[in-house]
Amino acid sequence: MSELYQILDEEGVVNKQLISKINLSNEQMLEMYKHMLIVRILDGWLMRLQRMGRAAIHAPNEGQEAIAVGVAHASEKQDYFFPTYRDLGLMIVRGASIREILNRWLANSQDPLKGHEFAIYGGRKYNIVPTTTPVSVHLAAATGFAHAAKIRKDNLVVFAFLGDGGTSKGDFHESINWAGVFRLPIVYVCQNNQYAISLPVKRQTASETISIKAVAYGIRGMRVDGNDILAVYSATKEARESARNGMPVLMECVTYRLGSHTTSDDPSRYRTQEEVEQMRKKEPLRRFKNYLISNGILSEKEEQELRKEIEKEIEDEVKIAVSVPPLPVQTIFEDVYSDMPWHLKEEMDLVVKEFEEDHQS
Amino acid sequence: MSELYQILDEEGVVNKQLISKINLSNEQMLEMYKHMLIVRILDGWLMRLQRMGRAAIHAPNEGQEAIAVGVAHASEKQDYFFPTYRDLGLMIVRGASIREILNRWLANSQDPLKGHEFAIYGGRKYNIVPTTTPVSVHLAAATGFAHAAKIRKDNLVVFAFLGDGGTSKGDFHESINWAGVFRLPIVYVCQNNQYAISLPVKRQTASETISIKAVAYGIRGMRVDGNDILAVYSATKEARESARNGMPVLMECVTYRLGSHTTSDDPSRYRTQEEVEQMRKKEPLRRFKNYLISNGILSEKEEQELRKEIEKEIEDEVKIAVSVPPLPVQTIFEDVYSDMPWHLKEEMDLVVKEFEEDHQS
Amino acid sequence: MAELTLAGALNSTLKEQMRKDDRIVVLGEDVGRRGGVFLVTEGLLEEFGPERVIDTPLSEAAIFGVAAGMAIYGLKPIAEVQFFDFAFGGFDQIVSQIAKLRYRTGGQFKAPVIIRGPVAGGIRGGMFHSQHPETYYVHTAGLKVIVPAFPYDAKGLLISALKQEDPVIFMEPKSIYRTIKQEVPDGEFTVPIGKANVLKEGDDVTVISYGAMVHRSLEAAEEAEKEKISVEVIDLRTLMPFDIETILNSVKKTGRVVIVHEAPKTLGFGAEIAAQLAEKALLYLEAPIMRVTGQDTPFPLANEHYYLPTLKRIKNTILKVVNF
Amino acid sequence: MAELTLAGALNSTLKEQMRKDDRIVVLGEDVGRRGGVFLVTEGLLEEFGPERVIDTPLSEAAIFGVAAGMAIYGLKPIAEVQFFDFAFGGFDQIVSQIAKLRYRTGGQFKAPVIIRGPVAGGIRGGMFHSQHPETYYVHTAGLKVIVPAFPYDAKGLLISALKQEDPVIFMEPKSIYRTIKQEVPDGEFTVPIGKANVLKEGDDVTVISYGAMVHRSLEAAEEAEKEKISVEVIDLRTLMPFDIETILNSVKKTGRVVIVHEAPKTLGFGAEIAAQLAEKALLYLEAPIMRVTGQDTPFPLANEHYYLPTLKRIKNTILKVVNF
Ligand SMILES: Cc1ncc(C[n+]2csc(CCOP(=O)(O)OP(=O)(O)O)c2C)c(N)n1
Ligand SMILES: Cc1ncc(C[n+]2csc(CCOP(=O)(O)OP(=O)(O)O)c2C)c(N)n1
Ligand SMILES: [Mg+2]
Ligand SMILES: [Mg+2]
Repeated sequence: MSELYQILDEEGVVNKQLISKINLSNEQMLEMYKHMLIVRILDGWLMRLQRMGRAAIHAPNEGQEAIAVGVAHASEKQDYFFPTYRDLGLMIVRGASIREILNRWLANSQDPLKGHEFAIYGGRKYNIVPTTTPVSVHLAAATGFAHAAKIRKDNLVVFAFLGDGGTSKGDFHESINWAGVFRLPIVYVCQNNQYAISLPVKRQTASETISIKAVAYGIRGMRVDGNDILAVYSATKEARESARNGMPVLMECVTYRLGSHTTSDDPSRYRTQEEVEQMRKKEPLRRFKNYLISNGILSEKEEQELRKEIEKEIEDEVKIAVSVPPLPVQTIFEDVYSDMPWHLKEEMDLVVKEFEEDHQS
Repeated sequence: MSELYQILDEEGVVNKQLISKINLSNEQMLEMYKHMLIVRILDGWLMRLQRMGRAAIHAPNEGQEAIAVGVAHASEKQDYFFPTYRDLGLMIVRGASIREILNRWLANSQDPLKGHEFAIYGGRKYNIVPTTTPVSVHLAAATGFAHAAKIRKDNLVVFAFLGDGGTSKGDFHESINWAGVFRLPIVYVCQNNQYAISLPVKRQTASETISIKAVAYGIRGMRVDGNDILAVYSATKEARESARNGMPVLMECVTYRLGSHTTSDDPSRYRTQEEVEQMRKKEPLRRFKNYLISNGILSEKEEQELRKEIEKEIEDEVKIAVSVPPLPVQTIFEDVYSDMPWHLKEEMDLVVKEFEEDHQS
Repeated sequence: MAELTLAGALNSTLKEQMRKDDRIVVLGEDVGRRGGVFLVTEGLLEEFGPERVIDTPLSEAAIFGVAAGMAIYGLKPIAEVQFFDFAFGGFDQIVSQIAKLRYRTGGQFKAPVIIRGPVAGGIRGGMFHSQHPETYYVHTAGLKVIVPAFPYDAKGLLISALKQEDPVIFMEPKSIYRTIKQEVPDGEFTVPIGKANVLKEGDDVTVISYGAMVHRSLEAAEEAEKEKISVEVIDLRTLMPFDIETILNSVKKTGRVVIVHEAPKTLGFGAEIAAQLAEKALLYLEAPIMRVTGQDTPFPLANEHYYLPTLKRIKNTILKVVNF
Repeated sequence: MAELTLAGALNSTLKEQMRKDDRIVVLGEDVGRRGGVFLVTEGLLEEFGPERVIDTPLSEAAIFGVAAGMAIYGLKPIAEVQFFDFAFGGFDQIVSQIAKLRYRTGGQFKAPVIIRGPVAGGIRGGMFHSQHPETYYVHTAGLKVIVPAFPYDAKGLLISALKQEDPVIFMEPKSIYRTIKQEVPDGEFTVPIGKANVLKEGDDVTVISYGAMVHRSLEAAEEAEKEKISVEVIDLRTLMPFDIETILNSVKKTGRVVIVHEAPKTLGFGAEIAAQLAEKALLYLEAPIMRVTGQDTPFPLANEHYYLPTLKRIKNTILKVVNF
């Protein structure tokens, strides 16, 4: 459980024996690469939109793209996801449009979440349940969702995401312990990106690895190179099979957060630029691209064109999104309850009146 | 970590090699036996006092006496304890009088805790911090106490007690994880008595043992026969040494709760009498007595006398305790804050007036 | 139709509803073989089996959060907390997940779980088996909060809770689990969430209460009637939403108000009623609004009689307000 | 004497006090090298070292509970919660351990910890970075609750908190961490816990507030004065205990009250003030008691301007109450 499962090394050189076990067509690999690329480029845009004062906050994905994209590709259609605030890749693989994602970020009148909360990846049609911002609180609901699926004898697996920092919370413990007791179809995907804001993983736990914590719950632990999308894909397939058969999995994906914690963080306060540059060499896109090119699945030129295409699409979509009208003020009062009690009506009437006064003069 | 450390077998036959490592005089062993006996007998009285309507509730110790008594004997004077509601033995070893314990149970005007809460073992002079009733909440304070001792470079070890059920709580996880990260001088003593009210330990966790959970925190795990006071004593000595040197310990003491969960529980709802009788054969007093007698440290007659003496003392003390006057009504309002704010004064005045009216007519 | 206790009514309602709707799942510590420490879930495991009656680890956070996940899936989980005093370990799950899920997902997901369990003092339970913690839940937008005082209401409100789409905190006053008996119809009927019950009409003063204190308020009203005071007694039954209309109508009639509850006074539910009245009915008030409540201390083991609103204190306050 | 922001005053007070008293220990997520996400603990690690400035695991329950244990030992822990929204994960530690320790041990043990961190909206933080959750703490007997609105008070109250023996919830309105500057004396001085501050005297109406809304209330008062209304503005500063005397004196003079806070209305702190007034000052009231508060919804990301009490709403309410 402390060995690291890797298929592509840092230069994209493949372990022939391991890759032979994976059944991936060239098309699918190209799709995976494209999804990672969209995440990388859109991520940059979301950072910029925040700096322009358009979006409230963003948690960058740079360096971690292989995990969400790899797990989502290895999942089955009916599977369910409980992500964190850093898992843009799930939305992309599950088919959310760039326009929708931008509308969410701008909390405009086309935001399907009605501007009630920021930065939440999820939606009914994607089988993704938006996370709670308080870390690891969502793991219990993910566990309950898997428990319900088991009761209903439905053939699906739940993928619950968390960070290394998230392992220190009581809710992590209670949830995974529960999954062990009830042998639930769930895979906990821990993105160990070495940091929780400023704190290195050594400050979270003295355990040798995160995957080894599985022992405490009688479940299976796996430790995967999270910057190697082929390893993530293949390990997820195996984890999924295990979970489906009643052995839940804690899958640690070892990676590195290349960017800041969020747009309001300044990592120079707590880590050196050298460390980041050192780690950048291991980042997942370059590695997978090298593999695709050296195996003749993609050419440099095609890659450049793909990048340009994505850039262009996002730019166009940003132009559209920023001109979508804002949310009406009533939405403040919607969805608190299934029906609106008298006191909320009372409060809403006051606020709407004020809003209208403000906007008629 | 899954082997069980045992010195006395169920018949009290000793493992010669292991016992040679322990440095225990006959006097001390007799003292340990006497303390267990006081716990056993007093425990029965506390049950009866509750049934007589005198005490609010009691959680019986029967079958688990060796753990608190053994740990306390192996501790140093300056060490600190954070017990649960089932650890009468700590009070006895640390010198609390039977009278004081009865006053606590009766919540009378000599209850040093002023009738504010029931059944709590602890007090400044015993180095015992009374527990919270919500399970495992106290573990964090125990951890913080050890952290403070480390900061102050004071030479003491904290013993924090919990049950098998307590391992399922988030506070267990956050506390022990913390102790691992900061290498604190603390020993977590888990009394695995096989049940949390009606639920068997298999319903708490799928991990192989409780001690193995230490792996998740990078600390040391130990697994001890909790019905063997010599094993408990010797393991505690070793655990203490480890904790003092910066390696915290999770010490699982395997035992069995022979009685009901509390005076308000009816175990026939969830387990058979045969199971209990089977487990009674392993109980710690008989085992230790057999050892003491077969090694000429104690005679049957002396043992009978000791029992009688203890019975008599408790009976006498009960007579005294039941006639101690009740607590005055003002104590409801004491110790909420270090000073009494205006609103509590206002409330107290009303209540005291009512009380006086009620009691003058 | 049978004469049932509060605990009995809850038990039989659970059975009836679980027979009808196989999405209902009960989970909690000792709810199975033990039947719950107050036997509210007695017999469920035997009838519905371990998939629907789930004995759980000692994990309040997981119990609530797992229930939320089951509700997202489409089941109807009823989570029992052994005593509401122990719910604080799972409080984040309630406040951050369950209460806010519908809101933060723009209505796409919802977690209509019922969290039920005993509250209230009067059983010599000390500070961790006696609290009446409704304030924490009423103040948390997104939750509905129910406190029945009668077997009939307990059944009707539990069925209402199961029929609707919002999370419900369902508090059962343990001191009256077995002391109050009432005829309760078999089969399905509902008591609406958000409707108070005027238990006794009167003209001189309005006594507003809920939970076990309703019964003590009724007693105090009877005693006051002996002194020729006409008391209206309102059982709120649900605290979120609460029935402002019934409260206002009564107070506009009587002009005098006494609020009775077990929770501590400061920011106890009585504060909200008083504040609503000071805003909406000031001109009708002929006397100060008085609250007879638990004390602003932890719940004591000794002398709990005096900690709680006593019959005498309620009655004296009624007299005081009427004679103001 | 230096002109300081609220965050700056807290930072320099921490440094001054830690220099004087080596029992003071600061612990929390990112409080060390990062200096806290709002930089309130900036420079502490460098000066006092990792034993006294402790970067902790992401474990709110342990942070609070460990602080309690340190306090039992005799240290003076100051625990930072990164946002008060995240304190619910450690709520059981606060409610069951910290608040009740002195009481349940008959005064033998105590846990005078300070739990401090940012509250309040106005920074586009969404529902988990904007809440103003004082109700949960004020209702919990055993805790003292402080919400400073000025750098001077922040310092004086923090020193008072350190000097006394009870656990303190110290809420820092993040929207004014850096917007309000004030001359703050060097060295030690205290502002008493439980004393409100009359910021502006007036005769027609009393506006009662605390935290960031104090500043908006002052602005609204100024605007109202332009219309010849004389407004008294009270900054409560501490909510538990709160200064009933100052409130009563003012209301007996003005007869009219507006309460302003960010927390949701239902069982927000304004409810307790209104209830106290409806009990103790009814005959002085010349107009309904009005509350201008946050809405009874989770805190929304979009349109937070309208969620919070607006300047206009406060001013209009003042006018309404005066013209009643
Ligand atoms: C309970 C809780 N405490 C604190 C925070 C503030 N916070 C947001 S993200 C974060 C670090 C999370 O680290 P990790 O779990 O490793 O995830 P990562 O950000 O690295 O993806 C913290 C402390 C929070 N959101 N929730
Ligand atoms: C947080 C919490 N939930 C529920 C309870 C009710 N309760 C009291 S003791 C107990 C079982 C504890 O089991 P264990 O930890 O094994 O200790 P034991 O009683 O066996 O000594 C439960 C569920 C509680 N006290 N605290
Ligand atoms: Mg991380
Ligand atoms: Mg046990």
